[in-house]
Amino acid sequence: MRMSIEDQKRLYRCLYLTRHTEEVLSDLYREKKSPYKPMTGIGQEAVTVGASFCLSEGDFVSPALRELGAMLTRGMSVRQHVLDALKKPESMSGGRFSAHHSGDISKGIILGTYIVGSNLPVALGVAFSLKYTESDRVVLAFFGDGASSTGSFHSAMNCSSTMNLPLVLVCNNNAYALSTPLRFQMKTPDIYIRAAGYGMEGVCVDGQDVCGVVEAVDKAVRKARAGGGPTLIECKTYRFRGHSESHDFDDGRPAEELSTWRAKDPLVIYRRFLLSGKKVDEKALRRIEREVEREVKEGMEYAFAAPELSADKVDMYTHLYADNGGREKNV
Amino acid sequence: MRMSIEDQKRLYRCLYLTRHTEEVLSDLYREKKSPYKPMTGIGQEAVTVGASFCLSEGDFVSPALRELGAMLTRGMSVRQHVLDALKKPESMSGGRFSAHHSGDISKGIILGTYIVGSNLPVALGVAFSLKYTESDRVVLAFFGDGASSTGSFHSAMNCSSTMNLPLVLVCNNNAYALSTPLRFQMKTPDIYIRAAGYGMEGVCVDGQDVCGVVEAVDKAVRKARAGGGPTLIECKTYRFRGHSESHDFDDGRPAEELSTWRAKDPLVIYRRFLLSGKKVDEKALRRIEREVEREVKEGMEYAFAAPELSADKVDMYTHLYADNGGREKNV
Amino acid sequence: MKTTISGALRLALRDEMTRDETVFLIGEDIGYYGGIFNVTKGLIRQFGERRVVDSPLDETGILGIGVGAAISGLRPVVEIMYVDFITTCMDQVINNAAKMPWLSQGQLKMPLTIRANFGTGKGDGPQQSQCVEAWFMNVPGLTVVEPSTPKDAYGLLLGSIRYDGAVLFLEHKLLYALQGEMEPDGRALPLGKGAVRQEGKDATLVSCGLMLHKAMRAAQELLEEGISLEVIDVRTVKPLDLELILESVEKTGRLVTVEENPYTGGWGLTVTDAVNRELFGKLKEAPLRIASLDVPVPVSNVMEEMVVPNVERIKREAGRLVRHGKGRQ
Amino acid sequence: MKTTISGALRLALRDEMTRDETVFLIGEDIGYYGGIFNVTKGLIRQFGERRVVDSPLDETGILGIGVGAAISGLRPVVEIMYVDFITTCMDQVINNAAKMPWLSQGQLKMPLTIRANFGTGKGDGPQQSQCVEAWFMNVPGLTVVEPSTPKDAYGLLLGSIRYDGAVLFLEHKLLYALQGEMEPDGRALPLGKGAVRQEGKDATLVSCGLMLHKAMRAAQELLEEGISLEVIDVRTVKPLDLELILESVEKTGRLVTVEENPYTGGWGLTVTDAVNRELFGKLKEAPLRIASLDVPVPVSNVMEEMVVPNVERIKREAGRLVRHGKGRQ
Ligand SMILES: Cc1ncc(C[n+]2csc(CCOP(=O)(O)OP(=O)(O)O)c2C)c(N)n1
Ligand SMILES: Cc1ncc(C[n+]2csc(CCOP(=O)(O)OP(=O)(O)O)c2C)c(N)n1
Ligand SMILES: [Mg+2]
Ligand SMILES: [Mg+2]
Repeated sequence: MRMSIEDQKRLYRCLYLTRHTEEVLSDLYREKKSPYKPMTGIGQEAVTVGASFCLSEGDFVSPALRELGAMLTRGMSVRQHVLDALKKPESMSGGRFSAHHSGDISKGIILGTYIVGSNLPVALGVAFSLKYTESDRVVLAFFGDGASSTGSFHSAMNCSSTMNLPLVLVCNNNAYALSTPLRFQMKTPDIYIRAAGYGMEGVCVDGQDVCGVVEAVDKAVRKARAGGGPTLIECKTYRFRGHSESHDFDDGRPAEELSTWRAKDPLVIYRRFLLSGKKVDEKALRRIEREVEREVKEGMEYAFAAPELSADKVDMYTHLYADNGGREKNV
Repeated sequence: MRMSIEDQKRLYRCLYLTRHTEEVLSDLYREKKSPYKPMTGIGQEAVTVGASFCLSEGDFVSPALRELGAMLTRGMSVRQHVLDALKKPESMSGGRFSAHHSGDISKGIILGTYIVGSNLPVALGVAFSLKYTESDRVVLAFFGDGASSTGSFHSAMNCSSTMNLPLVLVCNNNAYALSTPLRFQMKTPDIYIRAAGYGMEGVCVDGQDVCGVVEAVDKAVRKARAGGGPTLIECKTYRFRGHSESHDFDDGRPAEELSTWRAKDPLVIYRRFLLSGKKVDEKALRRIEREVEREVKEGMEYAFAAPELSADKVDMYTHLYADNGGREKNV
Repeated sequence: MKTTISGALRLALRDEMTRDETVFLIGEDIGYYGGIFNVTKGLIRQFGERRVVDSPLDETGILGIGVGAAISGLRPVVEIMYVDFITTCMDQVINNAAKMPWLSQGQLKMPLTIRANFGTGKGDGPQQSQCVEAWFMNVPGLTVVEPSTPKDAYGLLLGSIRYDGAVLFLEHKLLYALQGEMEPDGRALPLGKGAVRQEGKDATLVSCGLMLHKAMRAAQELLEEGISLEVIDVRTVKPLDLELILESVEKTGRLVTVEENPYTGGWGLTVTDAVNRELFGKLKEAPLRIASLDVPVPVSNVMEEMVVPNVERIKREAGRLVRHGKGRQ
Repeated sequence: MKTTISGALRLALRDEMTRDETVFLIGEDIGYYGGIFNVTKGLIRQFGERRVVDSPLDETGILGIGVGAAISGLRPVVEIMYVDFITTCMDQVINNAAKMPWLSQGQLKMPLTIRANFGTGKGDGPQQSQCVEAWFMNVPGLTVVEPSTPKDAYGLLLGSIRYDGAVLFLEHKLLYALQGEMEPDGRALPLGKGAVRQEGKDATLVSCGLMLHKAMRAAQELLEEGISLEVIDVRTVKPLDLELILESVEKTGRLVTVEENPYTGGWGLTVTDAVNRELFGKLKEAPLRIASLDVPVPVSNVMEEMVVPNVERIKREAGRLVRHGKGRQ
């Protein structure tokens, strides 16, 4: 993908928006000012944001569990995310579902699931729809190294390859599933090598380098759009925080490991890259950051001030059944 | 494996025993003289028998759905198989379970399941036990090309490789899952190539050549025994009959395909090989065949004559719960 | 016209696929082979590989495609060959198909029909003969349908495909060949409505599927002995048409449920519970449940016959309930 | 000594692993991390990686290892992190673990314990808060255990590990921190036996797990209003100790079941059915079921609180049943 300066700034904006939103929400949680416990993708933004950045209007993204970056990049507002996080009546699900797995199909964001890996067969099905309707749209599905052990992953790989569906599978291999290091999860630390077994192309990129991620995903997206079928892209990355904000930062991870990776902060790397190109200066980036900070602040303010769910206004049964005809009881 | 002449004759015996038993049972079914509807492995005996032949006392085998050859090679008697087939009170399960999936743990045959692929995680668990108890025994698990699409296959591959378990996974890729040809099942027709993605060794052999099967499986068994972990062995083969004896021979398969493969009859091939070695002559093979035919005949006679299940003698509840204490009702 | 249940199902699929381009079929061996019980026979010739998809042997993949396609504008009819195999994709059924519309406040629709054959009678044993409705009774969001006649099979399948929520559509394998009158008129039957199959006054028999036919036979034979049973076919096991049942039991004063799944935890419990609660003090006898024994389905036909309720047993127990009270002794 | 339920579970695992070399643990994050609710904390230091196995994120693999190890001489205790995830390995549970001993006429034993946390109260929403006992009521061969005190947690876990069949051992996530007296004396409690937690004469409350504690509180508060409730903790949801329950209801004449799963299809049905059948004509009121609303578990605490029975609701409905009949209106 040839990115214009505007594109590059927009990409930086998405990265910073994601980082800043998650940091603010985490701080609030740690300071006990917010009940919302984030499971952040801090450290992994180049993957989440970079990959989503390659999509166009009408495409779909299927987030795994720490893909706020994908949601924001696809146009979900910070306000909406915080409304979801705070389980407000204005949230996407009206208090029914978690912000981590929130979806908005009008923006091409497919509702997620707590069940690790289980979003992949669903993404597969959306990709099936796209081929069925002869659309040139694509689906981008995220999953972690942990998810690669599930049967759901296997299904999505094999069916999408066999049926030649427009699906791009992006693995953020952050070296851990909760506390479990790769050595307990798989024999080799590489996941992209699984692709060959399904007759699929497998690609491995540095997940801290957003340019590399964009390049690889963009290529796969184009291929899928052109009817070339699915691609598996593994991004080597790392989460800088604990599994969730209520977990310790390390969860038993070696301190050196963490510090080595922290030195590869995707935002710092991209920022440096932009500045080195001389087309964007420090001031411009500061301006973006200031703007983002304002947007986040406003989103937070709105969402925190928004009315809480009150028991007397809860609508418990609508949409449980399509017609809902008298099924409140003994359904 | 260096096979003595005796071994070779024993191997031929197993092959012929399997073939003959299945043919007789199929004929009886088609002539409506037997209620048992076989799902034969006719055409695939080199895989089923050859692989099982590599095991020693104390090893385990986990059959898929058409692995009579494995059961017989492991020492299950024809008589027992026909008792199982006819659901007699003397059957292994006393009428509870099918002969296709019958097990006898005393002979290292693990009870199977109707659920395709589902025997693989169980075999994985038995292999886990063997490593846990520091045994040098191994587990050989069979599955078909169809089963390779299941999450169960993925689990067995990934866990056995990660945990370095003594498991040998033998795929009889007979090009069809029921009626479904490989092109609807997977992108590439090869399954052994999946192994690399799990950091496992993958091997592909001609499944009509029992010597090649034995060589490959024997090597994998030795490796597993020595603590070298699992191997995936794909055997290219073909079933000469329909999915079951109530299905048409072809199930829509192209006639030329069938005849090409029929020309590669594993028994004919091995017979020819034995004779060409000059150490075994036609007479010796005829003697084996005669013996086998007698054994099969006796087994059939015994089993057909054995008493039928009668309702008043059925023991419905034992072993459903370990102690069975008063749980006949409302359990 | 006269046709079988499998014929009626095929007509429903054909008619709805003709009418609605978004309807497609996916499953194992449903295309060129025509499905293990021939329900989809010939449809691939008519509609092509795009709309009749032979899938890999992977129920999770099949269900995933169903769920994903349903939320993105199609109306998938997925086939699980034998319902027992649904155990390999339960996550998609329970956690996604049943919940996504509710979780998204209706932003996502789930016009997904999961067809599967089920049931005893073929000697297929414990992993290919199960009767599983009861596993899903406690899963809000799912609808479970079970036709017992060609006419219902046609109308309920249309109703299921047109319904915007997830439906588990269960077809008893012994009923596929059952003949009956029906008109392929493109009319759907509403889900959740039972039907009185026979009027009577001494007791109400509530059943569905194959058991419904056994119950009918028992009722006919008991009639000759002077016992008049009202027989209700629930048609939809979840949600049950409790209104219809209560009305009937209010009249007859006695209830017998006849189900094919094991006794403990069977769906009949939902019926007896409602009846006991709503008609407390008005019942002539304690409701009686007739169900399979609490064991897996044995492969032996001798044993299977002992496990599953048969006409004799229904007759004996229902007859005893009316004559002497206390059906089971 | 005084300890929590999670402490008691840990003691049971420690004691049984010490006593019996064939007992091992496998699950996600149970080793170095100590389990999502710390139940296995420290055990890997004591017993090593051989006996406390951190598995890949793959419930099918975990269960497969459990089933395979159980039939080949070991006594696996496998952990499914949240019971909701059991939907991804239901085939192993239903078709293999529950059936293999019966299918093999006892040649194979299944000393398999499947531990999992479950339940509402943490705001974890519809795929991480489910209460799933009812899905398994209709699966012959399985045993489902649910402790509500540290003493029971210890004894029942020992009982489950020593039992030669498959046990689904469900631990309510809100109860892990519950304190109580217990002695790690190596004594197992028998499965299938309930306990009277409080004697009373006006009605029998039947419950388990977290709901048992709510039922107890409601009973205590009602006592001050002059209503005396007998409270039974079933401890094993399958099989239910119907004998104990019937005995109690025979005395009190009224029954209330309190369960956490959705109303329709809940396990309480098995209790009301048995009581209605066995005590027909002897009951003062129709049995009353109190359960969660028939919706998935919402993530919002406001909504969750509305969905799940609370002390207030139990008090109100049980009180009304005793005072005026007809608990639910
Ligand atoms: C099927 C299933 N098993 C276990 C869990 C519990 N769990 C939630 S997140 C997680 C780790 C996921 O690891 P990975 O896929 O690598 O994603 P990451 O958290 O590293 O982004 C686990 C074990 C779950 N939600 N679903
Ligand atoms: C999970 C599951 N899905 C579908 C079936 C129905 N079925 C039984 S055998 C079979 C084909 C199996 O193909 P393969 O694994 O290649 O074995 P083969 O019959 O060729 O030996 C199918 C689809 C099943 N038993 N289990
Ligand atoms: Mg990870
Ligand atoms: Mg095959």
